[in-house]
Amino acid sequence: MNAIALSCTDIRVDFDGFTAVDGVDLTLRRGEVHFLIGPNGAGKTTLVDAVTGLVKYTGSVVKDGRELRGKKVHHIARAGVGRTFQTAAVFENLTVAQNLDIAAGAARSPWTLLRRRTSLPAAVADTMERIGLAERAGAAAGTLAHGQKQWLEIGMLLVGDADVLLLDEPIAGMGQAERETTGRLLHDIAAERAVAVVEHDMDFMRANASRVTVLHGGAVLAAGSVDEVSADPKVQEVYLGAAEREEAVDAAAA
Amino acid sequence: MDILVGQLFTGLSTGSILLLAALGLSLTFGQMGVVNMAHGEFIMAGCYTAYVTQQVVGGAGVSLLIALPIGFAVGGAMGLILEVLLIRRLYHRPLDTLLVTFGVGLILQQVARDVFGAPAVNVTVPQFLRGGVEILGTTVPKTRLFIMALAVVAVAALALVLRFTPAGRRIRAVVGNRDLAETAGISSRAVDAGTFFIGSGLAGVAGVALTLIGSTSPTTGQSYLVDAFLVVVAGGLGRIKGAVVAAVALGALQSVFETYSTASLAKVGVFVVIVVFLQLRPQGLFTLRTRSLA
Amino acid sequence: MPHRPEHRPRRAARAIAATAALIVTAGAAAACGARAGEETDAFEPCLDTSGDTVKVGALNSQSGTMAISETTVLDAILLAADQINAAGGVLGKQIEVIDEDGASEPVVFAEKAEKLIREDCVAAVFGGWTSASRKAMLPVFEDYDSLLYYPVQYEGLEASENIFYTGATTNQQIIPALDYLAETGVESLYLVGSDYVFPRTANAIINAYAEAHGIEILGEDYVPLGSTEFSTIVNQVSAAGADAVFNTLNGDSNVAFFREYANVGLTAEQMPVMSVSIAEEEVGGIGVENIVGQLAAWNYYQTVESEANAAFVEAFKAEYGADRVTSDPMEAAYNAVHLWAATVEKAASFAVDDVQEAAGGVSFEGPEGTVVIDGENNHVSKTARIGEIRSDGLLYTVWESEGPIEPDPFLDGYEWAADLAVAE
Amino acid sequence: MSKFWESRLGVWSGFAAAAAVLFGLAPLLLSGFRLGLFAQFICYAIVAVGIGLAWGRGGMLTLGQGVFFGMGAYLMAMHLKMADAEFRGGPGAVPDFMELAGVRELPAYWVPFASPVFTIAAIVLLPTGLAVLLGLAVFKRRVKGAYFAILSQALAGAFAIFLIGQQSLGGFNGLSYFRYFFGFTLNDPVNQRMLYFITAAALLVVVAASLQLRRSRYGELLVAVRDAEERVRFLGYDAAGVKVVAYAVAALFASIAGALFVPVVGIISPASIGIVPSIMFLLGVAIGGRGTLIGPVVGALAVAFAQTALSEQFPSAWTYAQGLLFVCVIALLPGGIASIPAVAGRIRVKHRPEAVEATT
Repeated sequence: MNAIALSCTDIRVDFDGFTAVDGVDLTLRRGEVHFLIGPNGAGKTTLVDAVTGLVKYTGSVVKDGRELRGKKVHHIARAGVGRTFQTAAVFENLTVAQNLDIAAGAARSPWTLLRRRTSLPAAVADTMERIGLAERAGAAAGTLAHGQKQWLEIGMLLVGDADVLLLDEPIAGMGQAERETTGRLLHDIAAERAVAVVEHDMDFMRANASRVTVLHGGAVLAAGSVDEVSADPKVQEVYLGAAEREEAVDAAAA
Repeated sequence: MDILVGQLFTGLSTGSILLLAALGLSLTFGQMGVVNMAHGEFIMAGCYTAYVTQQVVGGAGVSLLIALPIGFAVGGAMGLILEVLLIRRLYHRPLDTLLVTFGVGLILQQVARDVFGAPAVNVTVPQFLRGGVEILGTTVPKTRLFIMALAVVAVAALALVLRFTPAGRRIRAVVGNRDLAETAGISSRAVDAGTFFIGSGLAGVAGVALTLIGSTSPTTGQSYLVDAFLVVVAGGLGRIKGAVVAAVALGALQSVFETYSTASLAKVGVFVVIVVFLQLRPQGLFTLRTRSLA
Repeated sequence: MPHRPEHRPRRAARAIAATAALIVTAGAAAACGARAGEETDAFEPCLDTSGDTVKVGALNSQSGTMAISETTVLDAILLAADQINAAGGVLGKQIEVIDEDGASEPVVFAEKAEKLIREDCVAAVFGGWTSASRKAMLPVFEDYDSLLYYPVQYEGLEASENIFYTGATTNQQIIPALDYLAETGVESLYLVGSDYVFPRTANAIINAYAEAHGIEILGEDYVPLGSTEFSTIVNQVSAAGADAVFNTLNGDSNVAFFREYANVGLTAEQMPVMSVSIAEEEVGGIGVENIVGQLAAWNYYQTVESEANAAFVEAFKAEYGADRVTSDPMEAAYNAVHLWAATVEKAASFAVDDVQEAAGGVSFEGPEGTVVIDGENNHVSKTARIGEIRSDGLLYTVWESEGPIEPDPFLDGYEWAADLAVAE
Repeated sequence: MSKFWESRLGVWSGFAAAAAVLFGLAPLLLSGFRLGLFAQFICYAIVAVGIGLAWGRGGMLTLGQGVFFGMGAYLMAMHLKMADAEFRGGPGAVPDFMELAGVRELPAYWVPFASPVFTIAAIVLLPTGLAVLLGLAVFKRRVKGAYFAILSQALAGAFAIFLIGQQSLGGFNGLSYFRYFFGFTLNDPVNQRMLYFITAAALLVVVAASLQLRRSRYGELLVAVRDAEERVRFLGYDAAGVKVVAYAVAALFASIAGALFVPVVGIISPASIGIVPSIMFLLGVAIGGRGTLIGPVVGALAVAFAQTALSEQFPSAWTYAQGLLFVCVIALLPGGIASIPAVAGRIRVKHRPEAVEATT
């Protein structure tokens, strides 16, 4: 078994009487790509919001022996928990290099901040290679293709030394080739980190998951390996049914 | 006891004026996120509507009653024009909307100055609103009672429209989730224009009512604007309930401060209270919970 | 911005160093001005009297909140200048009025005053309304040794050699009003005012007067300028039950105050209100029925019965329309232009020093009665009048002082005013 | 073109050109009166540089810069009044306006302003400190956007009302009638020119400081916070802290401008710092180009100049012009004058294919 990077116990999020996350336990381990799946409203993103300090919750999140509950967003981030958003949140008016440089510098002193960047930190250059954007270093992030933005956002977490990565639908809107690249990237970075992925795409999940947790109605429906979860009749009933309904909604929206 | 009742009524009447001025804003700012700095000038337009109506119609009582719907129409029409010509193009730039509408307000003030002249004009208060009524030992001016009643009617009407008419349901749908409403076949453009019409119309009504209290000059509306915005901010975005509670609370607060110090210091005091309050509840009294990040 | 991971020198730091160097050089080049206490070179007035016209300035707010009041003053100034020109001008020269907009902002008043003096080279400037605008202009007129004629009643406590004050000071308006109230048996007062300098000073004087004359002050309230929310204050006034209210509210606030006052059932018989800044124009806005019987203290009303006033009102209406009314500050501005012309004629010179020298004792038969410049303090003697608002919306004199009252801006002639304290 | 101005040579030549205009051309061409006016305009430009940083780069629409401008101005004015009183009546003398109002005893909080060092320290520290406190209170609670704008505006209103009520600060009239500036007679033309040089130098320093901030890593971070505040927070930065710095720097600039405004113009009163003057500070910034370094300076100078020139000719037209400028520039040209070349380029590109379509 791999080393535990983050353990969540009995997470509960309440919005004015509506319980969005209802007593979820979750353990993320280094070296694993851990998928969180479930129908819309299952509480996946809310769970990520809770862990990263965006919404209040009860329960406990422990990383490296430190309790994270009650800490501010930026303190949790500095503790090494990084996240991405459903719509890639990069700084569109800054270049790729600037985006990464900012992500690398949360620990910089005020004095360093007030001076100009005289050279590019090595970590930034390495990460650009890793996410395949070295050639676009000087381009404004706003001009990147959709998938490239997602990679950049992941790169920003890498360069910031996050060792627990929570990725919210990283392949939304990507083509097949891009998905495969992203999948390889996930395994590459998971080598020394714990990666959690919120995703709808079943094929992508099957191809890349080391471990899966299925959420439904704010609670854990099933957890285990891809095969174990796929074989679970509760999952088949709830999840596939919901997925069909969602597809119907998607079709209506389009 | 008398003092307390007097306090209660001054608080309520100050609050009802604030509420009338803020109600339209709670719709346009609260529900649409548009900071309309020309809202004060729509109020001013309502004041002049009352004045012109009285000049034309004559009888103070009749003209006041006629002026209320006309004021609504005038304010609403100005809001509609503003929305279609400018604000529609700026929905994704709320701060720019603020500055643009401030410019519109400047222009409207100068137009009023050029049309009606710089000196303040006066609307005669109808006979049936002159004098006061004895309530629990204090004399409450009838004009104040009228404004309180008007505020209640305006809030009730707005609530009913939003809740029970198809147009109101569309407005709430668009506020709740713009994209979803669009997919459900609601034209958010038409709804935005409609919302703005109603919100600005309410400013016109407020203007008509204000002529009962003071005189009308090109800068009349400006003096109510900041207070009205504070009411919406303190009440919480998108909540008419919040605007009502905040308006009455701020009115009472102002009145209490005024009793124990001067009106000037009371204004400063109210501001300090609001800033401290926002420390405790940054989203205002009542909030619409959403999960969105923006 | 293209990214170039190269070493860059700290340019901005060098730019700062360069700027610092510039300051030092600039400082060194310029640092030879007069120190405190040293004589500075006097400003050379650029007034040109060689032609057949003489320039004067009119500095009033033509835009902003004060435009309402101040444009009427400009009208009166232009009327007076026209009359003087029609009668042959001053020292044979036609007056050319250069009008500037003070924009209701003290800073703009100071700026435009400097422009009128230094660029337009005017012989004198007429205008200003708020004390803030006068205080802003005062150093300009002193520094460039020029003349300002200020036509509005004000709070006193000032006497600049470069300003002629043709409106009332406190002993020509507030003290007569208090005398009148005391005469009619008022033993307690409630003070209501806008929050600025005139009401604060007026109320300080009233407090001192009250103490010396056994009048009780039951309350003192201030509202922000332009405020229209009076329910709390009127409630307090009503509860206090004073014999009279002394009102130093400004402009639009009066409308809201008197409406509220009448609506809670207070009347002139029960609790009269003495106002010091209500003119005919406001009466219309308040609604006559709300204010009938109330009192106002001024030096001039349109209804003053005198030949000079009849002529003034007629000329004004002929020029600007029959529906216009004349007011105290307009009359004071009208007087100011005539007083300046008379002083210049007496001095036989437009030079500031000569005008200052000749000013004492110069008189003019104004609409309010004879006004005479006091050479000691540059104010004028004025007749005080208490007016009552009648149902036709006009003010009628119910009491007037026996002849003009000598100006006493520092209230030196009143023992009880020796220790006047305005600030709390 | 733009690359040149970013290069070392460009920056140096830019500063050299500005210095040549400010220190050489302007004093040579302008009369004493116009030079004084120009110094006044420069004060507005200094405020504009700060707003450009907070609003243009940081996205904080501060509608309350009048508060900090006013603080700097009143602090300086208090010192000048104290120095004046001391010169006339010896140490501990009461300033003239208080004496007239019947105040015999100097209020305790005035006493330290007899010291020039204390005054300068106060001008630098007090507004900056207030901005830090307010900024922490507001930004930590994630009050932003329109909320922040409205609060800052209400702050300006409340501050003006508060000052009007303070008779020991001159009340509604404010403070005026200053004779000496750090021992120099203010009505001496030579000293007035000196004062102009100091003001112009302050502008250059402020622009240089702003340039350094913009080009530093902090400057990039500030833009990042403006565009995606949550993202920055999730990268481990205290986004509120980042905003507070820019807000405080803008406050400091406004305070410096206010402190210079007082000896240059000779008066400070609540009328110069309330809600409307505070919004007017923004007009020049918007016109010049809020996101650029020089745009706010040029815009503020142009607006002040236009106001003086136009209002001499047509007083009421100026109000229309102001209103229209707000509407047109912000609605149609949000990048201000500085963005005209870029916009023109885009229009040319956009129009070509349409033209082709029209002819076929």
